Amino acid sequence: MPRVVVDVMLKPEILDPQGQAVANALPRLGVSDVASVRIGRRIEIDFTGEPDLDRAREIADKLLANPVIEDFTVRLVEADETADARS
Amino acid sequence: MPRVVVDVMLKPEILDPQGQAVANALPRLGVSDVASVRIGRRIEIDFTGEPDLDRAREIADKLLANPVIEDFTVRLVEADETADARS
Amino acid sequence: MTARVGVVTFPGSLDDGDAARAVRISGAEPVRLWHGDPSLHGVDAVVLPGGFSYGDYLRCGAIARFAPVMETIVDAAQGGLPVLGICNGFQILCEAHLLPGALTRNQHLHFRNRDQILRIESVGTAWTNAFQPGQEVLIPVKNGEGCYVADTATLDQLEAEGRVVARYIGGNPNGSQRDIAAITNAAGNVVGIMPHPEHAVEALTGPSLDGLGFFTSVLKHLVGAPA
Amino acid sequence: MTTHPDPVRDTPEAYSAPAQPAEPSPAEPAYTATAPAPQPATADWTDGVDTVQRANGTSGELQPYTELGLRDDEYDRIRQILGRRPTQSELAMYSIMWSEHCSYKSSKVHLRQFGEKAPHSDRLLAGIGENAGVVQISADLAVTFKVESHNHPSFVEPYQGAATGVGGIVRDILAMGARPVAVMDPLRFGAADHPDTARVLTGVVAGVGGYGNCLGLPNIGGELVFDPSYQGNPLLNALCLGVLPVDRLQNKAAAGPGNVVVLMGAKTGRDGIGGVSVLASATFDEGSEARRPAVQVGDPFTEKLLIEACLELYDGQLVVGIQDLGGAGLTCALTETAAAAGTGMRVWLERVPLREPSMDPHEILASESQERMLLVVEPDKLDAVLKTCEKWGVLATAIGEVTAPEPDGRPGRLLITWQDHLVVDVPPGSLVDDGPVYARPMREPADLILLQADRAETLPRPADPEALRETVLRMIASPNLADKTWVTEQYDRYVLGNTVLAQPEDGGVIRIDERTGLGVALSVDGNGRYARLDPYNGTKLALAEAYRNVAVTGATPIAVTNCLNFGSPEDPGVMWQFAEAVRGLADGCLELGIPVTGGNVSFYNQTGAAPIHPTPVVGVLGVLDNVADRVPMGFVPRPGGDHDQIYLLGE
Ligand SMILES: Nc1ncnc2c1ncn2[C@@H]1O[C@H](COP(=O)(O)OP(=O)(O)O)[C@@H](O)[C@H]1O
Repeated sequence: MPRVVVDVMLKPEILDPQGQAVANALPRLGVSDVASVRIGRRIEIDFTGEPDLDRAREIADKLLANPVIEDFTVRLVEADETADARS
Repeated sequence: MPRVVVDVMLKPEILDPQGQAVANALPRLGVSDVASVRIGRRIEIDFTGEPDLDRAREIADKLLANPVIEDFTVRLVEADETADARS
Repeated sequence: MTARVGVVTFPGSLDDGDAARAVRISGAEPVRLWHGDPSLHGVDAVVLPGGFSYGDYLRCGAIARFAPVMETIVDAAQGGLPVLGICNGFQILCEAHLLPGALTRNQHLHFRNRDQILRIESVGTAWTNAFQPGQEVLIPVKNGEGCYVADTATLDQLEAEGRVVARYIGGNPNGSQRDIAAITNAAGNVVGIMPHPEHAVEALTGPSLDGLGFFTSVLKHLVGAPA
Repeated sequence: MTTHPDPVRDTPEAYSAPAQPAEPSPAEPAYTATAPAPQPATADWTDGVDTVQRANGTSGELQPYTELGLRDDEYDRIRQILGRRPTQSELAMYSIMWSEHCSYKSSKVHLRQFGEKAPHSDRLLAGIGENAGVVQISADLAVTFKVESHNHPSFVEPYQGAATGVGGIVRDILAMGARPVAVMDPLRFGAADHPDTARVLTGVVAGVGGYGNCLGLPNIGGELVFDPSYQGNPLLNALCLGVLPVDRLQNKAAAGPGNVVVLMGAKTGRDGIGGVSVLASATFDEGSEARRPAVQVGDPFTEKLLIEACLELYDGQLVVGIQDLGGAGLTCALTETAAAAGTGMRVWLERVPLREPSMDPHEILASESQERMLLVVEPDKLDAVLKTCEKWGVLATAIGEVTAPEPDGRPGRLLITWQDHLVVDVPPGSLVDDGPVYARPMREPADLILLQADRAETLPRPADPEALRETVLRMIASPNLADKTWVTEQYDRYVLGNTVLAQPEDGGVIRIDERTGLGVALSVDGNGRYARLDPYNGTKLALAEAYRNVAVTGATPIAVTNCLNFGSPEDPGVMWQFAEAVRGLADGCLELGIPVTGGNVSFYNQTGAAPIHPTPVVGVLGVLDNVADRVPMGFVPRPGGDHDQIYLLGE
C-alpha cells in the first residue's frame, strides 16, 4: 500500500540554524565542497484505506506546516520502496 | 544542479512520540482514516560542484543520523524540481 | 468586584499554576480553564501559560491551536477580550493567527534560561498600561523556540503601528528579529510575550517584581482605564 | 596489601561466590550496544510459545541461560525452585530479576550496613526497600527523593539515554504518592577537550534539559566533572524530589485478592529487550536483531500526563497499590507487587497494548518501554480509574487480577497466560527476594600504595605573586572549576514558582508550603579522584560536602540518598573500593546522625578492564522551617552602608 509523504522545509528566506550548524561542522569531517545544508521534516502518513492526497494536503496545510515560515510538498511513495532503500 | 536529499527516519520499532502526537490530534481536524504518522528529518545538501552521493552518505552516517535508533536514505533530486513542487 | 482571569491548562502546560499565582498576587481571581471545555466561564481576561502543550512535538503551539477552548478564545479575542500568551502561549497565539509571524528554534539551538532585561516599548496595550514608556524590566526567559520571525513588511508594520510591546536589552537570548520579545494585535487586547512575567512576582522566587505590572495592567484595563 | 575475608555468608554454599567466570551482564542489563550472541543451534523453539506444559515434557532441552547472564548454579537453582526447566518467558524473567542491576547480588551484603548503622529517625515513613525513601517534614507533609544512574545508555545515545534516565527516577518518586517538584543531575564526562566529549556532553545536557523542562520540573543543581577515567563510560546520575501529604503515601503491595491489575501509560514495544533476544524463536529471520532497539526513546509528554493522572487517582483514593515500570519492565512490576503482598497474580498477557503486534510473550515481559505504571485497583473503582486516565489521554488496561495466597498461608503464585497458553507459573518471591547473593572477593588495588605515596606536598608551589596569579588563573580556567552556565542555562529553574535557590548556589532550595514557608534544601556531591585515593574517606568527604552545602543554606540536614558508581564487582580491587565506600558512608551517616533512605548501585562502569574512578555520589536533604530565612551564597550589601564581618570557620 503506497504511503503519503509530506516534506516540510523552512522557506528559503528563513534562517535555518540547524542546517547551518551541520554545514559548519563539515570541515571538521574533512568535507569542504558543500555549499549549503537545509534541514526540514519528513512526515510519512499511512491511511487505513486508499491514500488520500487531497486529505493529506489539507492536513499539511492546517497542521503539519506553518505557512508563515514553511513550504511543503505532498507525494505518494511505495511503502516498501522507502523501507528497502534504507541503509 | 541536482541536490542530495537525506531522509532520516526513526527505525520502525522505535517509539515516535512526535508522530504519535500528530496522529492523536487528527480526529480533532475531522480526519479519521489515518492509520499512522511517522516524523523524521529531511536534509537537503547542495554541493559546490558535482553532488557526491558517497560523501553525503558518510555525512549522514557520522553527523545526521544515529544508527542506533535511526535509518537513512540518500538520493539525488533535481533542485528546481523540489522547489517548483512546493505549494 | 474582583476581576476573574482565566488560565488555560492544555495537556503539557507547565506554568499554568504560576500564572494563576501571579493573577492572585495581582489582586484578581484566577479561574482555571480546561483545553477540552469550550466555555470560558465568564472570565474577564485569559492567560495562555507557558509549557510544552501536547509535547510541542510537531511545532510549538501547532496542536494546541485546535483545542476546543481555543475556538472560543479566538472569537472572544476578536471581540476584545484581553488575552496574554506567555512563551508557549505566545506560540499558540501565532499559530492561531491572532498574532502575526512565528516563533522558531533559538538560533544557537539550545534551550536558554536566564534573567533578561526588557524594554517596554508600548504601554498602550491591555497588558502593559501600568508601565512607563521605555521602562526597563527584569524578567526570566526560558525557551527553546523563542526566535521571533516575520517577513519584513510585517515587521515594518508592527514597528510603524507601535505593536512591538517589548524588546530584549543587553543581549538577545534567542536571535529574535529586531530583538522582539513581545508583540500585540492591532486592537491592543492580545499580547504575546516570550519571557515569563509570572516568574517575577515574588521576591523569594523571582529576579524582580517587574512581572506584576502585566497582571495589574489588565485589571486597570478592565475597570475602564482606556487601553 | 590486605585481602578481606568474606564478611557474610547467608546463602546456601552453592551461591556464595567462588572465583567465577566473568558474567556477561553489564551494569544496566537488558541494554547492550552490540548484537547479542548468536542463538545456540540446539535450541528448538517450535512454532508456538514455550508453555509450562511443554517445559514439563522437555526437561532436557538446552536453554541459552549463559547468554542471558545466568551461571550454571543459578540456572540449577531456578530448575530446583520450579521443579522443572523454566519456560522461555520464565527464563527471561529470572535472568532479569537475578541480574546485578535488579538483585543487588554483589552489593547486598555491604548495603545492609545502611540499615544496621542507621541512627534512629522518627521522620522516616518509608526507607530502603521502597521505590524511594519518604521523610516527614511537618505534621501533614512529607518529601521523597532518590538518585539513580543511567550511565551506559547515555554513552550510546546521549540525548535519549539521559532523557529516559530522568524519566525513570521521576516515576520512582511518583510511585510513592508524591508530586515530583525538582530534579538534579550529577554528571561525569571524559576529558573536556576530547572530541567524543563534545558528542556526549551536549547530548546528555540536552537530554536532561529536554525531558525535565518538558515535564515542568525545575533543575536546582547537580555536578559537572571532567576526568579521563570517564571517557568511555560517562556517568549520568539523576535525582528527583517529590512532595506528598503524609496520608497520600502509596505502596507497591498488590493486596486484596480479586483486585484488578491495570497497566497504565505508553504502549509496550521492543525497547531495551536486547538482553533477552537470544530467546527469539527459531522462526526469526537473520537480521531480526535490527528489530530490537537497545536504546529507549523517551516521551516526556506522556510522562507529564502520567503524573497528572496518577496524582488524581491518589487524591481520589482509587488505587490500592502502584509500582513504576523501570529497567525490568513488567517482570519487575508484577513480581515485586505480588511479592510485597504475599499474594498471587493472574495475568492475561495478550491484553497488554502493544506497539508492535508481533511481540512474543517473553519480549512483552522484558520490554523496557518507558512511561508506564502498574496499578492495583478494587473492582468497583476500576471505572473511575479508567475515566481519570481517559481524561488525561493516558492509556489504561486491565491485564490481570490479584489472587489469594496458598491455603496453607504460603504466598500465592504468579500465573501468566498468552492466548490461553500458560507461559509462566512461578512464586513471585523467588524472583524478587530469593535471588543469588554473593560475598565477592575483595582486594586493595595493587597500585594504591604508589598512588597514595605521590603526595600533594611534592607539587611545586607558587613562590612569588606572579606565579600565584598564574596558578589562580590556571585553576579558574580549568574545566572542573570554570563557570557551569553553559550547562545550567539549558535547564528551567523557574517552573513551578517555588525555586528559592538554584545554580550557582551550593545547595538548591525549594519552597514546599506556600502558606508557611516550609521548604527543603538539597545537594548532591561526589569526588571520584579522592575516592580513588581513599574510598572510605572519599565517600565520607562526599557526604560531608553535601551535608555542609545543605547546612550553609540555613537548612537542617535530615536524610541521605546515594548512587554508587563503580567498575566490575568481579574485579576484587573494585569490590574493595565498593565495600570501603559503603562502610565510609554508613559510618559517616552514623556520626552525623542522619539515615540513608535509599539509593542505587551501578556496577560495570568500565572501558575494557579499566574501571572508572570509584564514584559514590551522595545526596543530602535538609529542612527549612521558613525558606525566607535561607542564606544565599553571595555577600548581600547592607542598607545604610554597614559592613559585615567575615569569619573563617574550621581548621
Ligand atoms: N546505595 C544504596 N543505598 C541505599 N539503598 C539502596 C542503594 N542502592 C539501592 N538501594 C535500595 O535498594 C532498593 C532497590 O533499588 P532499585 O532497584 O534501584 O530500586 P527500583 O526498584 O526502584 O529501581 C531501593 O529501595 C533502593 O533505595
